[in-house]
Amino acid sequence: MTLDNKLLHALYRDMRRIRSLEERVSELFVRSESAGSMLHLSIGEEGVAGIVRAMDTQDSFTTHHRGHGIFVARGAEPARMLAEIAGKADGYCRGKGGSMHIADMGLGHLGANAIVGGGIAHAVGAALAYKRKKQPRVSVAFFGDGAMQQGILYESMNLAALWSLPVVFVCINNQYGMGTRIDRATANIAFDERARAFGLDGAIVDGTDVELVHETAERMIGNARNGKPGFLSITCYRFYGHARMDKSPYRDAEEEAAGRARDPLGKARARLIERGAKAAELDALDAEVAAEMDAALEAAVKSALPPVDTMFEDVFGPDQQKPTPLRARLNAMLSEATR
Amino acid sequence: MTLDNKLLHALYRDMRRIRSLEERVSELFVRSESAGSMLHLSIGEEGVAGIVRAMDTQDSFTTHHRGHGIFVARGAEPARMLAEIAGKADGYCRGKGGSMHIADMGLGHLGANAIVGGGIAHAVGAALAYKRKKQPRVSVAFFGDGAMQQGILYESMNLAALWSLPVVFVCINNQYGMGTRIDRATANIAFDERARAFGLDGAIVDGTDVELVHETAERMIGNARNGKPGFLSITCYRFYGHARMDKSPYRDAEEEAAGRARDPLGKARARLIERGAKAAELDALDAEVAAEMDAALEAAVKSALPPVDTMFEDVFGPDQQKPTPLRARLNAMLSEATR
Amino acid sequence: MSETTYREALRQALIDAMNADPDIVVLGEEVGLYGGAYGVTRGLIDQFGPERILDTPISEAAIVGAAVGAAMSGLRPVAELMYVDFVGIVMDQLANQAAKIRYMFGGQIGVPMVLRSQGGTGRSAAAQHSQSLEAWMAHIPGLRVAMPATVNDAYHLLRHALTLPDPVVFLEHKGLYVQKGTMDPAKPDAPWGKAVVRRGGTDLTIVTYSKMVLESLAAAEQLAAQGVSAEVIDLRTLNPLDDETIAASVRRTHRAMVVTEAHLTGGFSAELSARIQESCFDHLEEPVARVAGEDIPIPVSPPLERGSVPNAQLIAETGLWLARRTPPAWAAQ
Amino acid sequence: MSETTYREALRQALIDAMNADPDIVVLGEEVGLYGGAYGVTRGLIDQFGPERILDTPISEAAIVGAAVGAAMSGLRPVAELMYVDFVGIVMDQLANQAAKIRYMFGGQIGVPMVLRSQGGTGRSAAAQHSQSLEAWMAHIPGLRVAMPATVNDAYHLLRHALTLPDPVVFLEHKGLYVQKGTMDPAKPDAPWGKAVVRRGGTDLTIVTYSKMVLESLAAAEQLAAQGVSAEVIDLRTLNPLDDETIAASVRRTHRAMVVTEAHLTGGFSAELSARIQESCFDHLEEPVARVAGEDIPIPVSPPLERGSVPNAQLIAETGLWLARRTPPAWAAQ
Ligand SMILES: Cc1ncc(C[n+]2csc(CCOP(=O)(O)OP(=O)(O)O)c2C)c(N)n1
Ligand SMILES: Cc1ncc(C[n+]2csc(CCOP(=O)(O)OP(=O)(O)O)c2C)c(N)n1
Ligand SMILES: [Mg+2]
Ligand SMILES: [Mg+2]
Repeated sequence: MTLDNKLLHALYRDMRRIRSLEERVSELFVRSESAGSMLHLSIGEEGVAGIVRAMDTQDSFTTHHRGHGIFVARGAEPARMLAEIAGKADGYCRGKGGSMHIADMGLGHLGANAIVGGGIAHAVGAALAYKRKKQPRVSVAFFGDGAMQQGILYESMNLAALWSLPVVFVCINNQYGMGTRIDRATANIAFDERARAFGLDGAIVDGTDVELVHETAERMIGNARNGKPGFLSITCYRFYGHARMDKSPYRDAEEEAAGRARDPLGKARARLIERGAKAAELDALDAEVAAEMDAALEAAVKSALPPVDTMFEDVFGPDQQKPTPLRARLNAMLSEATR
Repeated sequence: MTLDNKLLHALYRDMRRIRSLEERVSELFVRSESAGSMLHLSIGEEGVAGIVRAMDTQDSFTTHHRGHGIFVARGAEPARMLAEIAGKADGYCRGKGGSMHIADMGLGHLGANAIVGGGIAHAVGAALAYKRKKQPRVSVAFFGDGAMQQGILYESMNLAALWSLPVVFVCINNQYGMGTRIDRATANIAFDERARAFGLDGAIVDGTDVELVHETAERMIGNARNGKPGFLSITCYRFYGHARMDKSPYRDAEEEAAGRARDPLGKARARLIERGAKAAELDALDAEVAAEMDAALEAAVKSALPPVDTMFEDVFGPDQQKPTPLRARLNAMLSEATR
Repeated sequence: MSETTYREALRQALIDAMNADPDIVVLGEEVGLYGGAYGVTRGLIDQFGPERILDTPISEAAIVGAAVGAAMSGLRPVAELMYVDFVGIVMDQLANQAAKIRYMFGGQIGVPMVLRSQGGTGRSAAAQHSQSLEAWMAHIPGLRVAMPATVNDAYHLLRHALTLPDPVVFLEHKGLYVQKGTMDPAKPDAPWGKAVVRRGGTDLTIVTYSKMVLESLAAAEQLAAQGVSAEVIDLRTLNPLDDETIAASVRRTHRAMVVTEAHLTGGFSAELSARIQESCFDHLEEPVARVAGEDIPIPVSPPLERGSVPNAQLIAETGLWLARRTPPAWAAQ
Repeated sequence: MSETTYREALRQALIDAMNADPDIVVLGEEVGLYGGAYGVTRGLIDQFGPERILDTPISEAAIVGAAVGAAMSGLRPVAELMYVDFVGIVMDQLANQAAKIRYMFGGQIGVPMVLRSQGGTGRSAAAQHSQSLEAWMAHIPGLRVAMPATVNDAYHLLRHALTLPDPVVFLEHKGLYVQKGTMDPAKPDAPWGKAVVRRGGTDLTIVTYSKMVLESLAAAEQLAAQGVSAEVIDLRTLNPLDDETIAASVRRTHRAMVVTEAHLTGGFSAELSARIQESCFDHLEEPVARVAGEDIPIPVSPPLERGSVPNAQLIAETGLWLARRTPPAWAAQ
């Protein structure tokens, strides 16, 4: 395989793993094994793999509530992800955070966030730390188009440009914030203009062309490493509803059909075949990924729920005073023994 | 007098009244008659008069903490302003708000605000009301360059552009936010680019040229009235310290001298004389204004302090349940009479 | 008079209020086309049009700020904050602006607006989508705070809030939307600001609000079976707060328990406990007990989430103990 | 050991901490060139340079958000919020992010940062620059809250806060900066989390913190002159909260008063009152009295501003009454 075939092949694999994982997340819900229904699938946004592969291992990132795909591309263990989404003890966060709060310091995942725009400034702060410690690291803030209307994004861009921080702001523009199409949320969707107005590099690329995404991200992450922060928006389409319960009644079938036709995975596959890859070999890859994800799903389902008393752990650091459980308070007040 | 001489003459008078009032605010403090020392003088920013004269009587506005000048230009009664700044009963807010919270619904002053950026969205909301009620009114949000780094400004601009609201955002760029010169607060001071990126008209003009300010403001307010909101930044210089206690040690004498040379009032006076006005007649005007402001100052000093019990009024609307004073609570608990 | 749900009662209140007052507008994220994240505004955009039902971008600070300005300019906005957990983004506009404008401006003008939001646990929505933050708002002079527990209150408290001259924070509970009950548009359970005794009792007074009213009533049922007669008071509004009804009850029962879903420390349960001992000190047989949420962020895992907030059983166990019948299994020996 | 001011003690704590820990950085508005709105960071930029003392734009949400991210990445940021009144802009970053990250992420990482701010009345700074909002922070699990009253505590509590693995909200009082006192860098008044009895007494316990400690001590002096021996407890930190010291005292004096500058309703005074009656019910001769700020926004006019918060005279009058000596002139007849 030529070098860029190798790359595209790797990216295809990443994207397939994302979609395959998200399908299992959906299944987890259908089997009522998920912790709640606030599950946001990144199907249609697999192009993020191009950005993640452009990051170095020591780089870090924060994500929004729709961050499963990004973390899968980064190398997450599907079983631990699904266990967390199921609220199990084996999950990345011991079942305390769930789908919207997956994090893993080992892989530089500074955390998914359930507050739109909530994690953006954290990446800026991480970049500040890298600069201060003279580490050649970059932090990437991933967020959706909805966060483009949150003020903290502009405060963060301004700080990044003012301080020349190694940070890249990545907007995953899937055209929707819940039921609101982007053109109903803003008068000017040329988001790159905003970034430039704040002194950043800015670019908008087709998020379904994972090679283009990768190439642009490599340039921007490289510039960021040299103190020139940037903003990248990748244009894609949210294939399904906002969360597991949403059937998207606010958009029509034609639009959805057209949107789903803009498929990063399909496009990559077609390209690989054009470049001589065999359909059979790709099918084999898909099957292998499916088997991996099926195993992860079963492992998550089998994983135990956390003991209820663990809820009092992790509020404060180790060896710090813990919160007093309510029953202990009532005992101190009402029990003849302790009163 | 030719028409534009008439206009410039009127603007000169407005600007003289602003400066003259601010000098009395300073005197109020020196005589320790002011309520506190958080007094922000708009000397050097008198060019705002050009914007205020471009507003119609039914238009409204909000200001930042440095709003005295704007309100004077709008036709405020100096005695009531100074009384408020002194925390007196005759003040615009009965001595409850003070310098940073002067408001007057009669003149469309929706309020000064002590939170940087705090009043900007209020103007957007007023504009929303005018549009909904089909009233041909415009609301103007005045704020300082420091507010250009507050996220709520961009959320507000986005709403205004998205909904085509009759609002104009006015940045009084006096180069400083307390001790921070604007180039230490942002990487790109071309603020008009930000406005355009959010879908607004944007302009930056020399704030010391009051005629230019007026002409630009007239155009923008006119466009806003027709549903095309805008952003106008007027460039000027903060002649004195941030508040009454600040001696500006963070900037050098040369810079200050150069900044104070950029005097909107002096420039207007020179222009009037060029155009044939007599120095004597302008001196007479100045003296008349000085006398007016001296009288206002004495009136404010003579005005009574509000009775302490008025502090329990105005928390909620008339005929609504009032807060219970602490002494009444203690009485209910401890007095044999009521217990 | 009709059987309906808490959600529908809220929806009907908005419809009736908007028909009665043309100055009412609704603005917030997903309130229009989507019909509201929890369906409260479903269909309103078809009925009242996009000029009165405004879908907004995800800009909470500007949404509330714009509502404040609109309220000062002749409209009566109902701003919807999708989750009360997001109030941290708007506390400046709420507590420094909406709440203080009338006062700072010497009474010249008020800010007649309603901020609707919802809170509470029950959906495994995790730490940033499950909180009960009423204590923040109830601490700020100038804000009214309503927290309906019943279908009829959902209707009447919202209708009344939409007639007040001041800002009202109207907090719903995500676990109550599907709750069924009777709504009588002609007859509120009580006037605004008055608490309602949802169940009479003689041995113990339980003071609560919002969803914990249901848990407390279920607990009172269990207590009755064990010979303890518990009175359950639903506050309905935290501001105004009906001290009289609480004091009158505790002076009869001589025992008081306060129940909230919110974290115990610094929660409104503390204010209620403090006021009860202030007004009823000579009448109390036992200290005022607080049964409240644990002092921990809300965990996502269902058993942990459930364990972090009070339920009928815990309330009943505590009540039985407070009434000096059997101590619970978890009592220290 | 030296005589200095509260402001200088805070400044010295920052200097000593920064010399001891190279990962500490200070960021905020005017903390560098200007030296801090209240002078606490004066000269630090010359000593530590602009890499460690960062002047920021007026972007509170991003400042705190960046501090959170930096704290997760190896730094120990001290973010300064010029007035606690602005916390409404950063409550999301503080309460939903900084406070919950360790928990939501299952203990993987903490957020070792300090948010310094100042509050309180005394400068005619009006409703948006004079508040005491500690109740908001003290209600949130995951946040520590320190409120020093003395010069030595200003130094030691800040030093200790800068060694903790969790976010600490460090609240100063604008009226204390010029306060003089003795600072002994070698000797804290007590360990972190322990309250200090500032004055011993036998008839009455006054529980308070921050500037109200001074007013309470002055009141205790007046009370002594009238034969009432008041014990004054300075909490120093609201989280951790030292219940033991409070309970031990009240069990001796049988009378308790809680004093705060913050508004009474929903203030931390409620939590203290509730806990005292929970732990000392059988020992109380009188209900726990709260002397707190009025439930009104802070007015700018000096006499009104003064009248809106407690002072030594009001505390003494209430203490005298609570001790069942003479009722005050304003007592209902
Ligand atoms: C501050 C805040 N406001 C609102 C919400 C509710 N909410 C969750 S996701 C979402 C839409 C976000 O859209 P976008 O940023 O485009 O992300 P996407 O869901 O499309 O991936 C909204 C409004 C939230 N979680 N946080
Ligand atoms: C939200 C907020 N942050 C900080 C402050 C403190 N502060 C008051 S004025 C000011 C500088 C504002 O600069 P600018 O907006 O340029 O207005 P100017 O004072 O120059 O007129 C600051 C930081 C505040 N009042 N509100
Ligand atoms: Mg989107
Ligand atoms: Mg300025």
